[in-house]
This record gives sequence, structure tokens and C-alpha cells, in this order.
Amino acid sequence: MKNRAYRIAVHIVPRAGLLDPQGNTITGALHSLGFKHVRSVHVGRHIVIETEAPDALQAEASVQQMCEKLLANPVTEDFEITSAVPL
Amino acid sequence: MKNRAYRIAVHIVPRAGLLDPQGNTITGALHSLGFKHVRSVHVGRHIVIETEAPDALQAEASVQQMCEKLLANPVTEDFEITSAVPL
Amino acid sequence: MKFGIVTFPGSNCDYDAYRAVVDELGAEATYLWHKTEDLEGVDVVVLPGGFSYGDYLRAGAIARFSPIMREVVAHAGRGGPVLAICNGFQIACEAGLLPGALVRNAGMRFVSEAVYLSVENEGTMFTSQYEKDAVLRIPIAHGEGRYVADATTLARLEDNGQVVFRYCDAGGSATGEANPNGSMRGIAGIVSAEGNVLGMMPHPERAVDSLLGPADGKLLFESLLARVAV
Amino acid sequence: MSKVAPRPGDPRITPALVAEHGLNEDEFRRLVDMLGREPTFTELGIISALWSEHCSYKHSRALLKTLPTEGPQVLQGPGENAGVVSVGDGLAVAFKIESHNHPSAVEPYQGAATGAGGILRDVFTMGARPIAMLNSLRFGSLDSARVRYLFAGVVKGIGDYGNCVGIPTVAGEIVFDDAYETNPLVNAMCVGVMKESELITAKAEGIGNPIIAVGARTGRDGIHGASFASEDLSEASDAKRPRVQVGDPFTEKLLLEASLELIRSGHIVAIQDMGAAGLTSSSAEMAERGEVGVTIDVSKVPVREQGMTPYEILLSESQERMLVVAKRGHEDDVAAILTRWDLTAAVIGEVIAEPVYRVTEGATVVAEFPGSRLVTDCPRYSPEARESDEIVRLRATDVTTIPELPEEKDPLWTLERMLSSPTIASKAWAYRQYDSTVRTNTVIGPGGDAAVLRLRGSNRAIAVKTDCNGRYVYLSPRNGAQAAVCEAARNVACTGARPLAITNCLNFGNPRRPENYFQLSEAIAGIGEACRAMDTPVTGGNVSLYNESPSGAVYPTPVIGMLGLIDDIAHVTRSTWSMDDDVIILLGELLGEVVGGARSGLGGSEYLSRIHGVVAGEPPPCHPVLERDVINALLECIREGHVHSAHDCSDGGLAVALAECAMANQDRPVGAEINLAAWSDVALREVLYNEAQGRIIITVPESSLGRVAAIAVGHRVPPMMIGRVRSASRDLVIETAPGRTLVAPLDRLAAAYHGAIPAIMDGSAESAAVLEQAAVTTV
Ligand SMILES: Nc1ncnc2c1ncn2[C@@H]1O[C@H](COP(=O)(O)OP(=O)(O)O)[C@@H](O)[C@H]1O
Ligand SMILES: [Mg+2]
Repeated sequence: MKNRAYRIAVHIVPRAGLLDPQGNTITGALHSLGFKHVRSVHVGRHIVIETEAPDALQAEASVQQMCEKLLANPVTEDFEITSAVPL
Repeated sequence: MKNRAYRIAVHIVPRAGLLDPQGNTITGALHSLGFKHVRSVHVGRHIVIETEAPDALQAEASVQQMCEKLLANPVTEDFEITSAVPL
Repeated sequence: MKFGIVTFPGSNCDYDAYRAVVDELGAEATYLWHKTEDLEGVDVVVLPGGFSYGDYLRAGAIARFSPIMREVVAHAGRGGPVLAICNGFQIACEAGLLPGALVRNAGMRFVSEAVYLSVENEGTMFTSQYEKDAVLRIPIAHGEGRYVADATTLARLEDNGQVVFRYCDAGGSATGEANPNGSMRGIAGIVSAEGNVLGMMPHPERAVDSLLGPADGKLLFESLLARVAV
Repeated sequence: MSKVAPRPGDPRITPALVAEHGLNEDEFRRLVDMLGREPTFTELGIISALWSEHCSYKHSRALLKTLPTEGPQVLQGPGENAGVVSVGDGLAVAFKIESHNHPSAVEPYQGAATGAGGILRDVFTMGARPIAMLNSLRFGSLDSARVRYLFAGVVKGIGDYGNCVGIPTVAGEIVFDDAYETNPLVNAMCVGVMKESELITAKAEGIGNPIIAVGARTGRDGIHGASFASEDLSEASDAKRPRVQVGDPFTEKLLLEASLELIRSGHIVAIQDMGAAGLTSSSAEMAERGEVGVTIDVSKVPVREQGMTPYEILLSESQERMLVVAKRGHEDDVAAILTRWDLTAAVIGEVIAEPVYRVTEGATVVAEFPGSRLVTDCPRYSPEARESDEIVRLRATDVTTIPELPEEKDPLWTLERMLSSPTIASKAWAYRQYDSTVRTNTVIGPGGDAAVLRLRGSNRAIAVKTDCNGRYVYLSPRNGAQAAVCEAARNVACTGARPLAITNCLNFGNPRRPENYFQLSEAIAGIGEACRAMDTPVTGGNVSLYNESPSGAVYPTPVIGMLGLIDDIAHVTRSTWSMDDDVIILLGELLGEVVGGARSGLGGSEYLSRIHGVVAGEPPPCHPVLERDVINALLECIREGHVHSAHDCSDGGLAVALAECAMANQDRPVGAEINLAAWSDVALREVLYNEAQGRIIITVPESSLGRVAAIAVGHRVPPMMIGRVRSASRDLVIETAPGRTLVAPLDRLAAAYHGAIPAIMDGSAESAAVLEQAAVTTV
């Protein structure tokens, strides 16, 4: 079976409940810039992967593995994978 | 007019054509872990903002401003704003 | 007794550890290249500081897959001593040699300065030569040194005496102000449950020569030497 | 010569295109004359880079020739990637400073990071292992949001790069002044050590030897960076944003290790960084130094992007790349070393006998120059020099008539206000972000007068520091440049080091304006005079012109990077007080030497600028010969073991220097009793804040007093006992007139000095933006 290329985005976010200094710092900075209506900010990683696979499902499965093995730290992070988009 | 709360996610990515050392290094690591089909990886930030606004459009407009003023580096990054989700 | 100092591609304190062991302790040391799978019969493995793979993604995340890490894990499994400093600590956590994780400093900035540490457990093979409750002055230099773990893990670490070093002030009190990176419970260094893997963010290998400042790190290395001498 | 035809798709050479490449009509005629035909687009690009100010030094070369460059200590003077001096015991030190001003103005984080990367490569390509980095920075006032963003970004860029490569950043300076508002100065210096025998130069040699591109792949970044660095900063620069280069410190670390291994391996004959104007300038310079021809095939260069043209490949300023000339037949050995470090190497050309500089794309020749003329035909300019009337007027201002502010009735107010001036205040906010202790050589890190690094395998140490007071140079260029050399020398001497040699970075405005060229030529003359008196030859440096913004040129800022040598590590001396009851002595005249009737007043002082917002008056006269006497006196006292601390007086004068001695060391503030009543006939502000040159505060034990006085007098230096250290006291007490004292609590001084910059930066939105945007790792 022939492979084709897919693009998949992954969001890796700090586990809820962990102190989020980055989010807090940005919230503070936004307030001081006049964005008073901001309630909260959370920052994670947005990783865009282009990979080849026989189909979208297998592309996603392989990205799931990448997250488990390398991209996310299971102690501190959660991840979510968006659907594969054919290129 | 009464404000309500929205959640908006922003994706900030390194501008195309610029060197992406982080993406390159992760690509290399994924290859050596056996994910040979990976073509490229780009790492950006995934920022989730909760803010109040009269309506979704204005919430998005204000997040657009936040990106321009603070969140994204205008010289090296592009950003994209997802639709506001009422909370 | 022989120290094996692992060199990952972006290690940069491997040299400091080597010089500390050889010049200041008069012990034997060798560099171990990360692509090899041979520990060359060393007694103590040092995972040194630095930026193993540029610390891209997360500090230590990629290095733990280096070929040599399998051997290091096996060595630790046999009860062999592993001294994991700074980036080494991050790698050890990523590799599961130690519980918890090291994330970005609470102040978000890289912090380079000399801090005070209290020795919380002088009964380990790394701290036997220190006095009880000793206060040490040792440099830190890191951007991702905030130790985090879940509540159960933290409780277990405390109960088992696995918290070996805590950030403190000059008088030995672990105040919030003395904590340079927001680590939970001011934790600066922990040992594994078996006591043979020490991970710490401060750099004892930079504190062995009084020409450069207090030599409070020297006893850590001497503790290891004393253990094998027994 | 080969036939060179335009490449299909290349733009036509029009006057507009030529102008866009920064060539004037005369320069274009020279080019056509050299080639004997119209250039191709690729050739125009090459020349535009090579004849840019940044690469060709066309406005400064004649002036630079006047600098002293020789001495028994000099192993390699200007002209190579870095200067090299012998420091004894078979060891040599390579050091160099370079600017990255314009890239940092556009993108502070990457601009500063790649600046640090570039200067590191300059040092390790000499065969030296980098052991320390310094940085000299100028920004506008921190009141401006943009300036806070630039400051935060530059500091983080320097830190992240140096920290990752593992080279300690140990010293520098940071000055804030409106003159640098939109055009900050970012100068980075690197210092490396090697055995004398390991010195290698970047001279292409050996006909038939392969030319190898090493390190990162070539992308489209920074194309035309060199000519960009040679233009005024204007609105138009904003449109040039895609030119920014991104640094990759991890690859740099690999390149550093691989390059040193290559150099020691004996497989190569030359190595050179691909810096400004990338492959073009590195290959042309190597050929020129070796007086050989080269041929480069751009199709063999490893690229990062598809469809790159020869023009783009030649002019790319992608970072972390090296050009190597290997010995023929050793290509595989070279490749093996690089592979071990996960780097690539590609043979892209050859050293040839024919005296041409030739570029091919496969078999097609796309550019060719008569090699020897590429450099010799470069235009040289000595434009008109004329001092600006306005500056003459400013200098003639009688600043003694400026009335005191009502607040100054309280002298503690003035002292606190001085100490909290961001230019004077502690820079720990910045250098706490720099790993200063990695490699375990740092005997004195940031916070001392100069940094001191031990030399392993020897009982010696080196001291390094950068200095320049741009305000002095602005008001009086020749004198100010001398003062920069002397301050740097004094700073290294205060640690116990004998000044040995300098590198310099000349940051000036557009040289085609007569008032700017005047400043440049006077400043270079001043550096030369001071270096001759101090016996510190110039071993290299960098010229950065066109530092202008819509509001005018920056202060002329010739930053001096000084290297000093400490023969015996036991002589290392610190700047802060420690021993109770030590006698505090001022070496040098409190009000400056009276030479030719001129005495130092408050002209050009930080006091006038900070308290009164005035930049005017005659800056303190600098007398390099007297400075040398003071330094010699100090060093003799240190060598005989009398000196417990030494600190020079510079910005902010005596009062600021005394306060620093007392509380700069936060771990251990130490009080003192000072008696200045003997000067009560002089205005107090002049006594406390005049910036007379040639002054050093030392502390010695009572028992050394007689000997120290004798040594000083032997060097024609007046030693003045001005007080005593009181280590139990929590105050700095200064008797300003009989019966009148200024009691300055140390905790208040410390709060002003240590708290000023954090109070502005921590929690500022710009600082947050930098931390967020520059996050390599975001959790
Ligand atoms: N950008 C910087 N990087 C590292 N160290 C710095 C920097 N700026 C200032 N320092 C350090 O802070 C101290 C004070 O610097 P400076 O005010 O220039 O001293 P001086 O007035 O004696 O020349 C020095 O130790 C200097 O090396
Ligand atoms: Mg000084």
C-alpha cells in the first residue's frame, strides 16, 4: 500500500492543577496592557508534524505513539491530537 | 451590554523559511526512535485565553490585538486564532 | 574507584565534573560517549549538566534515548551509584530513574547564582561525609529546575528521607525566598528509593576548589570515595 | 578567464538594481572596469556584500592603520578572525569583539543570540577553546516600552545562547541613554585559550586542496545582512524583517567541538566562520590571505530549502556554518569527525592556482572575478571631517552655574538617586541570566571590576573587561576614546592584572556626515595614543557605522575590550571591602590631575545627566601616561601583598565608588568612615560626583601604610588616606566638612543600587512578552 503525507497538529498542555507561572505572567502582562477582561491564560506547545502513512488513521496512531514516547511528559503534561489533514 | 466569557485558542508558529532548530532536532529524535516517516516537525505555542466580551466577534478581535501586542513576535512568528467558544 | 562521565552531544559540564574528580579528588575518571553502549567498568556514573540536545522540546527528553542510557539504567538497577547533576537530573527523571519532573523556573528566567542548600539526609552514599543539618553554598545555573511531582510521590519522598537537599537561606531555613525556582517543597536534590541515584539541580562539581568560592561540593564526591573504600 | 553569462531568470542589471545593492555610480564603474564587462546579477550580489562597509571597512581602513598593533606579546594582530596574544607558559589567548547592533534593533532576542554565536566562532576558528564571553550594551531610557523589550530580549538572547553552548558570560557593561533609543548597541566579546602551537589561521593554501562546507545547511536567512548592517536604521529596515537569522546554539556547540577536533587532527589547513555575507566573504577572504584562487560549486552546498539560486546560496547568512580547507586526500577523515558530532560536510570547491575567484553552478560559471582585485579594487574613502558647532558649544558650557535642585539639600537623596540610575545600578538582573561559572575557571565573575579567569595548567590568570563612556566621546572624541582605554585598563588592574592588549568595537554614525567622520577619526587617534602609553597593542576589532535613527546618530561609542594578565593567581584582588579597620586610600588626585590648567569638573558626568538631565561641559581630561603610573603603583602594591581591595572610580565619581565598595557584595555589606573635610572649600557635588580619571580606591592594613605610600610616590602618584573600613557598622559615614557628615545607611544604598533595574523590569509587560515569545520550551 502506498503512503501519503498528512499534517497533524498536537497540543501539549501542562496538567491542570500545576502552578502555571507562564500563564500567570501573561495574564498579568495583558491586564497591564489594558486587556482587563482576560480571566486566564494557559500556555502549551503546538507541534505540527508532517508524516507519511497509509491512511489518516494510521498517521494519527503513529503521532499518538510519538506523544507517548517523546513529545509529552506523562508526569506533567496532557496531549491532544487533531485529525490528520492530507497534504 | 452585558459581557460573557469565551475561550479562544491561539496557535503561534515560527514563520516559514526561518530556521527552526527545535523542530529539526525533534525530527531527528523521532527518526532515531523509529518514526522514519516523519517529514518535518515545527514547534510553536498553543495559548488558551479565557476572556470576557460582549460577543464572540469582539472577543476574537481583542485576542487578535493581544497577539499583535504581546503574544506573538511580529518578526519571527505567525499566529492563527480559533473561533471563540462561549463558556 | 573510577567515575564515568557521560558526554551527550550538548553536555557542557562533563568537563567540569571530570576536572573536579581528577584534579580535586585525585580519583580516576573517564568520559563515556553517549553513542557507546559500554560503561567501561566504571564504579560511578555521572550524568552531567549542559543542554544535551539543546534542551529543545524539554530538557533531557531526547537524551534519555541515547544508546548509553540503557546501560546507565542497568547499572542503576544493579545498585551502581549514579550522580545526576542539573541536566543530568532532568535526564534521570525523563528516564524514570527518579520520580517527578523538572519544569521551567517559576520566575521563567534562567537563574545563575550561588544558593544555600541544607543537607536533609546525611545518611546517603552521596552525603555521608557531611554533618547533620549542614548548610552548603553551591552554584546553580538553570532555566528548568522547578521540581514537581504529585502529592503521593512527594509524601513518599519525604517519608523515606529521599529529599537530600533543600534550598534554604544562610541560616538553614527553607523559606520561600530562598527557593530560586519554585520547586515544590524547596526540593533541590533527591535520591532514588534504593538510595543509589542522586539527582540535584545545583552543581557540586563547580564547588570543589576554594579558589573559585566555597568548596562545599567536595564532600559529596568524598562521600562516594569513602563508600567504596569501605 | 571563463565565459560568464547571465543566468536565465536573473533580474536585469539596471541603475535601480545597482542602487538597491548599495553601490554608487563610481563603485559600479569600478566593478565594470574590473570585470571588463557588465556584471551578472550574482556578481553584483557578491560585490555588494564584499564592498559593504561591514566587510570592506571602506571608510575606516585608513584610520585603523594608525593604531599600534605590535608588541612582543602579540602572536596574531588584526586581519584574522581574532587577535592572539601570548600569556606565558606556552599558552595563548585569542579574543575579539564584534557588534550585532542592527539585527538586535529589529529582533533583539535572535539578534543578540546570533551575535554571541558569531563571535564564538571567530575565536574557536583560531584554534582556541572559548572560556569566556562578555557583552557591552547600550539602550535608550528604560522609560520606553520598546527599550524595555529590546533590553529584555537582548539579555535573554545572549544568555540562552551562551548558556547552551556552555561558555560562561563573565563581564560587560550596560548603559542607558536616550542617544541609543532606537539604535541599541549590542557588542559581544569572546575570549579563548590554546597552546601557542595550536594557533591556526584562515589562509587558503595548497593548490588542489578541497574546500569543505561544514555545519548547518544553508537557508534563505539573512540574505544581505552585511549591507543591511551598513545602512542607517530607518522605517525601511522594518520591511527587511525576513532577513533575521535564527541562532541554533546546540548546533554551535557541536560545531565548536568538531572544529577544535578538526584543527587538532592535522587534516585541515584553514578554517573560517561563514559570518557576514556568508560563503562569499569567507571564501574570498581565505583566498585573499592565501594569495590563491578558488572555485566554488554552489550546487554542492547543502541547502535547507528547494530552488535556492546561486545568488541566495552565496549571500545567505545562515548561522553555525564553517568553511574549511582540508588537505587533499583527507576528505574522509574530515567527514568522519563531523559525522561523530552529527554534522554534515560537503566538498564544495577547490583551491586553484589560477588567480581567480570563480563560482559555478554545476558546470556553468555563474560568477568570476580576477581574484587579487576583488579586495584591492575595493573603494576607500576618507571623507571630510569637521566638528559640529553644536558640540563645540556644548563642551564650552560652564556647568558649574547649573543650580542645585531643592532635593539636593539632602545629600542622601542625591546619592540614592545616583545609585538607582540604571546606568550605575547593579546589572545583576541581566547577568543572573548568564551562566557565569560553567567550565570552572571563573575566579571573579560579573560584579567585580573585571572578570578573572584562571588558566589551567599554569599559575596565571587573565582579567577581561569592556568599557566606554560614550558621553565623553560625544563631548570630546579624542579624550573620550583615551578614557575608554584607560578605564578598561584600570578595571583589569584593580583585579591585579597588568593590561596586555585590546580589541575594540567602533560604534559610530554615518561616516559621510563630516561631524561623524570627525568623531571616528579623533576617537581612533585617541585609542592609538592611549594604547601606546599603556603598551596595550590593538589585536583586532570591528567597525559598526551607520548607527543612526530618525533622531540622529548614537553617541560615538568605541568600546574597548581589555585583556590583562595576572602572573600569580595569589594576586587576584576584589573590589569590595572586607577587613575591619583597613585604611582606605585614594590613589590619584581627588579632583583630578591639574595638567595644562584643566581640572576635572562635572562636565559630561553621570551626575549632570541623572540629576539635571544635562549632557554638556568638558569631560574629565584623560592623561594616559598618568594613568599608567597609577596602574603601576597599584600593581606594585598588589604584588607586594598589601592590597585587600581595589576599585576604580568611574561613572558617578568617588561617592558612587565608595558606596559600591561598601554594599555591592550583597552577602556582606561593610560600613566605613570617610573623611573628605579637607575639600570642604570645593562644592560638595564636585567632590562627590566629579569623574576625574586615574583614580583607584584601595584598602590596606595599617601596617602597610608606609610602604604603600612610598610605592605610590615612587610612581609619582599621590596616595591620600581618606577613611577606615568599619565592618560592624551598617552605615557609610562621610564627613563632608568639619563637623558635617553624610550618614548613609547601607540598606538604603543597597536598596537603591540592587533594586533599581528589577523594579523596572520585573513584571513589565515587555519582559513578559520576551519570556513568552522566546520560550524554547513552554511548560
Ligand atoms: N552586560 C553585562 N554582562 C555581564 N556582566 C556585566 C554586564 N554589565 C555589567 N556587568 C558587570 O557588572 C559590574 C559593573 O560594571 P560597570 O558598571 O561597567 O563597572 P565599572 O564602572 O567598574 O566599569 C562589572 O562586574 C561588569 O562586568
Ligand atoms: Mg570598575
